[in-house]
Amino acid sequence: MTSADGDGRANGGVVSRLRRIIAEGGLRGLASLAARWGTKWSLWPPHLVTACCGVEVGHLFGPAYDAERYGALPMPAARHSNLLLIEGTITMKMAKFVKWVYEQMPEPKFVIAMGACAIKGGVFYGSYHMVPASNVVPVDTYVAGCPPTPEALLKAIEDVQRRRVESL
Amino acid sequence: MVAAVFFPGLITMGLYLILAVWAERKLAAKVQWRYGPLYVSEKLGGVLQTVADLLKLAFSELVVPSYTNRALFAALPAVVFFVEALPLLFIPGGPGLVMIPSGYGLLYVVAIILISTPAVVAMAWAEADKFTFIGLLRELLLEAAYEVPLVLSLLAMALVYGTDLSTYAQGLPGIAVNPVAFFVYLVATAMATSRFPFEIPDADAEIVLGPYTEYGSSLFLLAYGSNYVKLYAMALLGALVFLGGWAPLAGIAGIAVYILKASALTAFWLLLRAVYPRMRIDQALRLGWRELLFLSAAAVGVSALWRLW
Amino acid sequence: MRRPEWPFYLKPGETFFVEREEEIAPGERGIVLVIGPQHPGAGHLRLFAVVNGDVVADVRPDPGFVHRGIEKLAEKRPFWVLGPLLEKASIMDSPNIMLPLMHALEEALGLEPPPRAKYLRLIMAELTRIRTHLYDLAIHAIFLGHSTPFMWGFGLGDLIAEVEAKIAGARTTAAYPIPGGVRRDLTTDGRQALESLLRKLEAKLPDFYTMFFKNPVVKMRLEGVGVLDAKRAVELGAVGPSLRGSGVDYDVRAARPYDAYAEVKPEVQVEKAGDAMARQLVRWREVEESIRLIREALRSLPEGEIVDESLLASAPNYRREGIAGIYGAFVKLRPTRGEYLGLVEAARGAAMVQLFASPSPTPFRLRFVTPSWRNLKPMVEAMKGYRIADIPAIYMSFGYFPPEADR
Amino acid sequence: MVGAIAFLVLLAAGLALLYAVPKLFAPRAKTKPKELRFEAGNPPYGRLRRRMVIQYIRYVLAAASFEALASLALVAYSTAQQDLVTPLALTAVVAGVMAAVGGDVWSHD
Repeated sequence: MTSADGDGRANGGVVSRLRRIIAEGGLRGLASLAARWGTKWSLWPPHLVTACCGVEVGHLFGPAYDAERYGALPMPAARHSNLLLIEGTITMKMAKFVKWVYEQMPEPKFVIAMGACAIKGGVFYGSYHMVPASNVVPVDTYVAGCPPTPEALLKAIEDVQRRRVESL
Repeated sequence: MVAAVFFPGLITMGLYLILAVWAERKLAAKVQWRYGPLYVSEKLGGVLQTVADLLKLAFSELVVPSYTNRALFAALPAVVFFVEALPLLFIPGGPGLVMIPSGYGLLYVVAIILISTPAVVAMAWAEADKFTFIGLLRELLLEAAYEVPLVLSLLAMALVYGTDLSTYAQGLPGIAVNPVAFFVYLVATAMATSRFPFEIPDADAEIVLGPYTEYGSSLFLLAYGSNYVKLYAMALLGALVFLGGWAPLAGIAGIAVYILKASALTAFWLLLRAVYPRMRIDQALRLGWRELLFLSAAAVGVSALWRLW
Repeated sequence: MRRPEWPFYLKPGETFFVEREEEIAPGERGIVLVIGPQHPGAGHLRLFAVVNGDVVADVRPDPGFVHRGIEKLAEKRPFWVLGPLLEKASIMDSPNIMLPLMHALEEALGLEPPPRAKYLRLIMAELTRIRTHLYDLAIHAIFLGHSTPFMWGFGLGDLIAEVEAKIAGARTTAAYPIPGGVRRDLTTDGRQALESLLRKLEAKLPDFYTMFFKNPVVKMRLEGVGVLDAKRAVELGAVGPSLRGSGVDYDVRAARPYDAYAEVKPEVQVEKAGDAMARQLVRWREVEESIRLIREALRSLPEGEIVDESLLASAPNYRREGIAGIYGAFVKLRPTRGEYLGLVEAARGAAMVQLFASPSPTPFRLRFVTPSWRNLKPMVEAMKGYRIADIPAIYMSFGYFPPEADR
Repeated sequence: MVGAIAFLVLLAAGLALLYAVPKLFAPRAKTKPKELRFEAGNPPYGRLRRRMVIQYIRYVLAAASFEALASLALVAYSTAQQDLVTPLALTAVVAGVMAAVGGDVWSHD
């Protein structure tokens, strides 16, 4: 199922793995394990729609793709969320608020930049009123596409789970 | 001691919090052609989702903004949680299984339910932002809408059974005696715990999350969890007063029956989310002071007739 | 990890177009609610709402969060790539929102789509009209806190998206119409998928109707809210369902038929009440009407080519290269100097493109008027005098979509 | 009574633990926006004026007076076991007053 379980089996079961973690890192190691597991299955994006990719984000949480299976749940405010989904183009005017919302989110936090526009500009390359996402916030995962399909977004969420959260 | 630790006390309360949030998401998902939380524990249908959310929130940064009264800001969610859990002191979980046995248990429970709203209001006041202020007002106004019908529906039951909660499991269940009071209790509790047509104080499309807007990390856990603690207390109270509590069994089996009845009530309140949008505050107020008020007055009348007959 | 410095947030005051609250709300009464851009009930529009208690006294919109300069960018791009640029205004409605550009370009280039292409355009336009209406209804539902129609709307929208992918090649941004025709033919496969989609929609839509329009709480929330009478709606320049919801019988498809609408005639849906419920009912009836239109168009779909004969003649490799061959032919074409107009009924209302063409591949100037932009002012006017809770209810009853408005 | 005290102490301990966990284990990065109030992604705009919603004040007044009556009915009944008159009379007062003035209360929205 998950790589954590795979490792657990390889090292002789969850119990011995837990024992090893406590022996190595003590309480702090255990806490970090719990935090990583919890964060992995509970990535909550705040409601920050930056452009038209928001349409596919709607489909991502709709019945066909249902990102809630992975524990992702759209949240209204920044204070209780930890995954910033940049939904497409960031305009100059929006960049201030993307930055602001990112700064408001509590640690640890992750960023998925979605769509060709957020990567480099996409079809709007050369426009006077936009910036790539990496100039505004540190991006963890990019998703290509215009707009990316919901499958690609699910993949990106899995990528954040595996690559970023588990290496915290 | 059993009552304090096991049922209706801490362990059952904790399990209820975890399972109710999960069930709410799963039930809504079922109606909405989805799975809901799944992959966190695929074989168990994602039942660990709430645990993951809890750990995530508890291990994320605790932000206490400096523009407000930091001590109050941080302390009030716990106070709200604590106050919402107090009715459990007087609700029996079975014959003799009660933390504070009292002949006036119902009165205490009603009093605590009515004083818990000011705690939420204080919490929203301490946050001091525009959306929480509106959420605070809505919480206050909604309390104004539900409290008189709620008290009257419980008065109707008290007229039949008295105020000692442990006597409610004997004889006919309250729903057979006074279905009107049961209906009023269902609606008033949906208002009190902000279940769906009355999820007005924390309406996310209008005022972000109302009283919970500013809270992150474990403060959000406490603030949001307090709602479900209240739901737990109200479900237990409703199952006891209207559905006969642990009757017809006793002992462990009685507890199981009681929990089943409370879960059925909870499932009803949770399913409202999938069926109704939220009302406007003026509509809820009018509902509370018109239809609900006269229904609850009628319920008192029904009980009086029952007594006289 | 690299933490790039972005200087904007150091000067927070500069994010407001009205610096001081007192300029909007004179005196001591009320508070100014800033709704958006990170607000679950506003999307990427910012509203400065002056609330007097629970009543909205004044609303000032602050659009432009999604302004990407489509019109300016169009001046630097050759005409054959303008379609994908303009469709980003409203991606779930892409065939509709591109059509005015195609009409203007066809006039400038002297092309005429063959009958089959006209019918295919109609089919795709109506299909995405259904999808956009379902999108608006779904978002409206979630703005009222009703998550079930939201999910159902997006679930049905997904079915449509998959059929779009089958017919046109992409879920949302297929850029289906091209100057002088359409990009892909409707195969037997696509036709079967379309027919089974329509059957599925007809089976599921009544559930949606029961859940949303027959729901007593939805009725309480929407009836009598955000009322615009016909005169006011016309004055403020409302278009599309927002206009027809106020009782004005105007639909570009009927008033100025384009493509195949002259043969497959739509019935204009009008509601008298002018409130949020009326606007959504118009949307709902248009969904049903669109299903009928698609059925009718499928029944009378003519055989033949899907791009203009003259294009085919100048692209001898078309049979082998497919649509890429046509693009090779575009390179040789030059528009006639002049001013051209395209006007169509997109899902949210009349969309217009005014093209100032010069004999170079890039347009001299392009003006793009989108329905959401036209609906912004009526929306804001409709909000005044209602409750805070009605702001999202009125907002989405106009189907306001910021990327479409800001272009 | 022991049970009650145990319940309260354990509950308080659990709640305290929830404060301790983020204090001890959570990462911390203080930024300026975190210190300011939430304003839908904006920097704080204008002042927070705490004005009561005057439109619905009548309901608050009704609740303040009638809640006392309803609760009084409950208390009166519980202290005098067989007395049906007081609770019924008080309920009748609540319902009667609302029936008399209700039309006026409900119509002003």
